[in-house]
Amino acid sequence: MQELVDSLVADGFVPGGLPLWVAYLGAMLVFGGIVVFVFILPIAGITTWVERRVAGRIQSRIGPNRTGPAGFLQWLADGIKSVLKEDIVPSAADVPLFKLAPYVVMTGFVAAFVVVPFGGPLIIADLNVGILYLTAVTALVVVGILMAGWASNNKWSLLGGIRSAAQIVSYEIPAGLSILPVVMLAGTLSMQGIIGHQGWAPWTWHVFDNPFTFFAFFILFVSALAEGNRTPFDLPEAESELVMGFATEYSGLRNLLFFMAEWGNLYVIGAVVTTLFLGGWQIPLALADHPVPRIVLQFAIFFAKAYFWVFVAVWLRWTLPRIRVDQMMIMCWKYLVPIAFVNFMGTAVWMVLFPAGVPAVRVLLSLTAAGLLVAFARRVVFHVRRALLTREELSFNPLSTARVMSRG
Amino acid sequence: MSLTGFEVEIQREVDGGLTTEDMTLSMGPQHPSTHGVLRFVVRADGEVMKEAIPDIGYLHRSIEKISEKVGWHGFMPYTDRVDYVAAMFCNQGWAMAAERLASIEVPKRAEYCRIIAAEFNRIQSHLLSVGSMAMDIGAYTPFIHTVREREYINDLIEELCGARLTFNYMRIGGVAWDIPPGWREKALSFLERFEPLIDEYNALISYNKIYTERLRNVAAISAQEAIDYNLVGPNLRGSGVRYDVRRDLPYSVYPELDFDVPVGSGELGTLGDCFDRYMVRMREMKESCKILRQCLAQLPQGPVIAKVARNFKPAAGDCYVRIESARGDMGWYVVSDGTAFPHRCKIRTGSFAAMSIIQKVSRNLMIADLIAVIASFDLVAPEIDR
Amino acid sequence: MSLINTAPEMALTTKIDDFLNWTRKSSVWYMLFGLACCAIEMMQTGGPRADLDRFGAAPRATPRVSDLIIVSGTLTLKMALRTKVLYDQMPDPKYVISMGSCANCGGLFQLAYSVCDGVDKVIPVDVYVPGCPPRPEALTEGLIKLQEKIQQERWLVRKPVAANA
Amino acid sequence: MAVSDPAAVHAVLRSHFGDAIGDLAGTRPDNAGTTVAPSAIVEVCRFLKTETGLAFDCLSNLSGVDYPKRNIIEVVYHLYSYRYRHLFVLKVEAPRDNPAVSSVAGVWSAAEWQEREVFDLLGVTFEGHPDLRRILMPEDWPGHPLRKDFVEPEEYHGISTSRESLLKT
Repeated sequence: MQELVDSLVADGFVPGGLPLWVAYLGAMLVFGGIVVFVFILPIAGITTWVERRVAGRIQSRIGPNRTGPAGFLQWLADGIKSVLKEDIVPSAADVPLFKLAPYVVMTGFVAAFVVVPFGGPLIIADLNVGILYLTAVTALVVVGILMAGWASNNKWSLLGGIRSAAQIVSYEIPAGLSILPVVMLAGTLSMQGIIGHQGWAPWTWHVFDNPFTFFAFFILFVSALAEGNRTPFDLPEAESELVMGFATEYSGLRNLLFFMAEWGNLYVIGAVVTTLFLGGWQIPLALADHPVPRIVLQFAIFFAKAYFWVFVAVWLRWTLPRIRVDQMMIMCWKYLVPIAFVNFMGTAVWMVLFPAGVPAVRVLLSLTAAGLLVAFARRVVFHVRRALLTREELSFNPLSTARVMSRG
Repeated sequence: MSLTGFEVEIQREVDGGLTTEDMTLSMGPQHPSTHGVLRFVVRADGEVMKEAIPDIGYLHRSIEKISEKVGWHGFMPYTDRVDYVAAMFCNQGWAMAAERLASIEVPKRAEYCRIIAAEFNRIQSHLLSVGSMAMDIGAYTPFIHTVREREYINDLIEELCGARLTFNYMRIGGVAWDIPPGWREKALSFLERFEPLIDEYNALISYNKIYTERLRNVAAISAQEAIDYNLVGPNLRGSGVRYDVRRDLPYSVYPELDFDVPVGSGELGTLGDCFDRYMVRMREMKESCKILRQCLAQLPQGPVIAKVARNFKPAAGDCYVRIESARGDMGWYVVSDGTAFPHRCKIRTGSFAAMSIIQKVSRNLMIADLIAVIASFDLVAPEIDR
Repeated sequence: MSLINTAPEMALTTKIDDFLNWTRKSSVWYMLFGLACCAIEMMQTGGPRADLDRFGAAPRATPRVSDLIIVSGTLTLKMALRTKVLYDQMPDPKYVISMGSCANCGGLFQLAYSVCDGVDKVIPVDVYVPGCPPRPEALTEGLIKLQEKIQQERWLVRKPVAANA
Repeated sequence: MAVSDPAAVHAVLRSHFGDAIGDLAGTRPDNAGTTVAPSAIVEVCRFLKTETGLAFDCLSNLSGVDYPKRNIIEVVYHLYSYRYRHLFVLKVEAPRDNPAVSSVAGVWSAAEWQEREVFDLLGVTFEGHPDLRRILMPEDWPGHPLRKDFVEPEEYHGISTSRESLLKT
């Protein structure tokens, strides 16, 4: 970033006499704007489309398919429509807080992208406290949600806000404790540094470094889901219980901001677990010599890894029921926190005992993971084939409109 | 008996410790989980409810009054709307009441047609109940899957009587249409496919850890309590009372059929908790499949409707017909004064009784539990309000 | 917004209108508002066979984010007052589909003492779907009709929609 | 020893309550029963519930019927015993202009809501009921709709209750 501006100044692109800090600020605004509008908003939007299409498939439906190819532009229609809707502020609401809340949530979510390494050099700022910064700004979301819940002056919203506060604050602890092993292994808090400590090959990833990090990875993912208010932890907006929780009274653009943050957060979750545990954007060096294809490839591999976890989150959402608020707390404090702590201590001990790591354990863990994936894939294939078989059997009724309507 | 964490909190408050202000929430009439238009006034202390007071009548369509205006035959379509999820039973209840008052003998084949239609309807109703239960717990997909299966039963019933939801299939003295040719095979092929699906639902949702944790030990109702509040059907059987009108006050051709009456056993928690009520419905679907197979095999030949006067005037008198609807023992108290119009028709329904017990069982539950309780009772709003 | 209905009619403004209408019609979020029998058919319509989600119509729990309220079933007088409140809580532009005979005119329950004969006595209705209850295909047709109606709206240009459209 | 025959049940009641019990009516098991004096209904019900051999532990149905010609409102109790699987019907006749019957909500909890419904729709006052208020109709609804002489109000909160037929010219 700084280098970019410096080189621009050196090349004379920046008018002389302009203070250097203005150039920096301008560059940041431009680059930030590009990231927000070209990457963050579309990624949140497209995730909604993916979610609806995947949900459709899971539920033997089709999902949106009228807007653009396979309904791809659905998110655009939803977004623009929401922006154009009437903006209602309830008369009993605490107006300034009510109006501010979505932006606080949005700030927390967008600020997280500052340290997300999209690939090779593609990072807005490689802070030396990167992962610490990330946990800090994502926790800002809870302030916004609590504000929304309180300011709406609606009891469902309030309950949702309180649930969210309890949930996010609690799950920060297992999440933090699961990040620590990685930080210890890499010896740095910087996102690029953590990725740099891993290689492209699965057995060099942190997740397979030792048995403790293997579990830490899953705890981090579960805690991240809880912080992102995703099923089975979607209590703050539990539709069947709290109508829409903290967002009940929000309409139009403000509601859109909440939901953009939710879906965008999914990508942040995926990016964080990819960075910390799954080797980030690392690719074999032999693949690409020239910087441009290399960066593209790195971006693609990072995006694919991160988006896989977005898909997993979507898939969990449409499979699992929701847990109750006391069970959620029990799960956090009685199970996740102690296990995460054991992982943390265990990793420390492991590092003392085997400073260079144990290659056999790494390979074994990688193979275990591969085995799990294969077993799972076989199950998926089995179910898909059976579903196709029953679909043929189903068309027994000449009166049935099923075949006509499911076309398209 | 030791108190759980939240009960300790409440006890401390009762003892005069830290006092907090209760929150009064109005849940409904438009709320995603109220299954139509019910309303609960919830008095809650944070997440824990002190009390949930039901408020009903948002779907009171004065069906009982209409029965006095439209005549015996004319009331049949209205009975569909008493319980639109299981309309066949209401048809049957009304037809049986009129037949009993006028001492009409129903042809055997008609009785079988009625049972076949009704049992399909029971599967349909239980499917909706099971699915919406899962939806209320937060799993949306099982609901859509049950809706998918309902569509196939809808197809079958549509071919039988021409309607998808409000069937109006039965007539006083029999049924409107005979079973069409080829229908039997379709019904059997559906059953062939549907029975394994019940196990699949069990695998997908019933024994899901989160799901069972949400349902077990929630709102357990003892058998004594259930009888006192006149719970019926799966709600009563969930509490361990082996009572089924089809078996204990047999009507129609049920005595000729062989089926079990599943009851709750408290397999995962307390007897009579939400999970027991849920599982009873799951198992009843299997029993219905069994009944349907027998009916389809034994279906006799003959007419499907007895000769009934167009201007139907049963003798003066009253009768109380009880049938086992999907929501349990449905009572039809019909008074005739010998004219072409019924004098009074009172429909006693399972949901009404289940609704009245909610205030009692909802004490000290959490708000999320209330949703599970409502869903586990399988409430259908018009059946409560009529 | 002073822009509404003030801009002159030009190719550009009509194009913008068309685009905005396209977004509105492609994303008709309906409120989960099941009243009676028709609510079951509404669920079936959202189910796998008819799948309203294909048209971008997703169910929403709160009136604040809904564009469409499908009045599915008998509206009693006790509920009519609530329905009006719900309708008022929805943000503009908002649409109403009256589903089934009861919501259209009282239907079978015109004889009843406690039933409001038609939802149009309480809130304005855009599309009436006949049937008791309407089949999922009928409700889908109703939604498509509503989409056609939305597509003809003019927001920037003051030009009345042709009466026969 | 179960007393399942309606005639036998009636005889037991007669021997206990004497004149408060009317004649045995009804021929089938589902409508065989007797009338009871309004003042005695709670004792009769409690007796039927607790007496060994009768054990009517369930109030299956409680309904009201308006008989304008006889100028009475009849409250009908359909009792059922889960223990012995037998039924019995009790009927209480109350004057039409000011119907009042003692509440059996203390005997069976199921009666509480059913009595509220009868109060709401037919205007029978149940004395001793813990919470007697309207249940189905709104609080401000005029009259009791299931009475035969009920007249539908012209409008409710500004919503007219009739609709012009399009078929009329």
